[in-house]
Amino acid sequence: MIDVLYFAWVRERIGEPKETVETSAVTVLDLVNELRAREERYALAFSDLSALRVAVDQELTEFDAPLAGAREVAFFPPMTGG
Amino acid sequence: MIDVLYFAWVRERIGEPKETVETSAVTVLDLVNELRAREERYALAFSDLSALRVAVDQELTEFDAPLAGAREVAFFPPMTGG
Amino acid sequence: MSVRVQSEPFDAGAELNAFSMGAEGAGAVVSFTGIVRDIAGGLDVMEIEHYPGMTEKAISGIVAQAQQRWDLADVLVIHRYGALHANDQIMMVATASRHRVAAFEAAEFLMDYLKSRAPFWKKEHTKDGADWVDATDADEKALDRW
Amino acid sequence: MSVRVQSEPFDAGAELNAFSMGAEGAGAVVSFTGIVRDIAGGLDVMEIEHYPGMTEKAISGIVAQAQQRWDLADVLVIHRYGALHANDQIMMVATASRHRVAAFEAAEFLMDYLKSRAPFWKKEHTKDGADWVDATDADEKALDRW
Repeated sequence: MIDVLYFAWVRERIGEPKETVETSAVTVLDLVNELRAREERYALAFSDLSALRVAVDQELTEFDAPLAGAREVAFFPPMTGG
Repeated sequence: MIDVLYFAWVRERIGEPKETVETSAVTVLDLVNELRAREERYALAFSDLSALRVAVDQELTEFDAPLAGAREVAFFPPMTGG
Repeated sequence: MSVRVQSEPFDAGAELNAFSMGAEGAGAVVSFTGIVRDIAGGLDVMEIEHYPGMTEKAISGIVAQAQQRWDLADVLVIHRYGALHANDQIMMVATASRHRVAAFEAAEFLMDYLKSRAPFWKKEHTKDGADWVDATDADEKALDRW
Repeated sequence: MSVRVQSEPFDAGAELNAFSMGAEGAGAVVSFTGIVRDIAGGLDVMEIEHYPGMTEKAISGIVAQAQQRWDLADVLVIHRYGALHANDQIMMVATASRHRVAAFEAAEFLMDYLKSRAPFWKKEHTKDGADWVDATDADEKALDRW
């Protein structure tokens, strides 16, 4: 069980800000592939990973990062703060 | 006739902030040499020109600058503003 | 160090004065204020989304990096989220140091990292619709110099 | 452009707010405040001498150079002279531009030039006597990057 969060246009494409997912994914990429296989809106949101950023437990990381022990994964576009 | 101004430690060594000088000096350096020849306090203040800066008519310039038409020459150490 | 993420406006001048008063031994205080621009014309709302929980953590991490690199008496970061309008102040950064170079460099470092490493996203609403602001290559490249 | 040379104190926060309000179309405002430091300990008075008449002219010339190099919505320079004490604010610079890089660079340029090209001289008075502050090689070298 892991909380998956979406922000900005990723949130809009998925259609919700947060969901809890039952998964045995080993890496972030495994989780992405599971989500992609679910429904068209996921496939669309995750169609170009180079346009996405990921945080595991609120730390920026890469798509090959392990998910072992993680409670929260967030997907979002490149940040535009400041 | 030209106004000669002194600032900071140059003023203190000369002993006055301003004087009017009768001179036919062609360049700033000519004027400096005339002043040096006057009295010990001038020779002392102008002993090391690399430690001094000069402005002619309120514009920073070099010691070889011409004095033709100038009304005001100022001598001072390197600035320490900010 | 003081990091605030808030929807309310802030008074940059009052913040600057309080920050300067508190930064003991500093000879140099630098501030940066970011203001909403109506670039294309017709900006109705600039919506700023953020990631509650991660935002403060990410900013504090960026500030900690700055404190390791420069000798800073103090650092302040305020960043707003929610609905903003043209000419509203979005955020401010202030740095205090003994020397001006450290204060300037640290403020620029903080801005460069806040731009593309703190979890904020801007959406521009105009009468023609709404668009997420794209991250720029220039902002990403700005990190290379540090 | 606003250049003020004065003996009175100023309120950096109030100045920053007024400056930001007036800088139309700016997305970035950078300020620098210089504060008197008691470096050796025992500073009684920091005396700042200047060259009335030339000072405003020299600062305005430096500001004009900055305006040529960067796209600036506005520039503010305030510099005090006379008798100051530890923790007093000596001077401030503010720049406003559409982009942060221009605002930062212009503020740094102004500071580098004000340090060694505007006719101000500092003298530190302590219980042990009084000494003119020496210009530093670092301040002179700072001009090389522009």
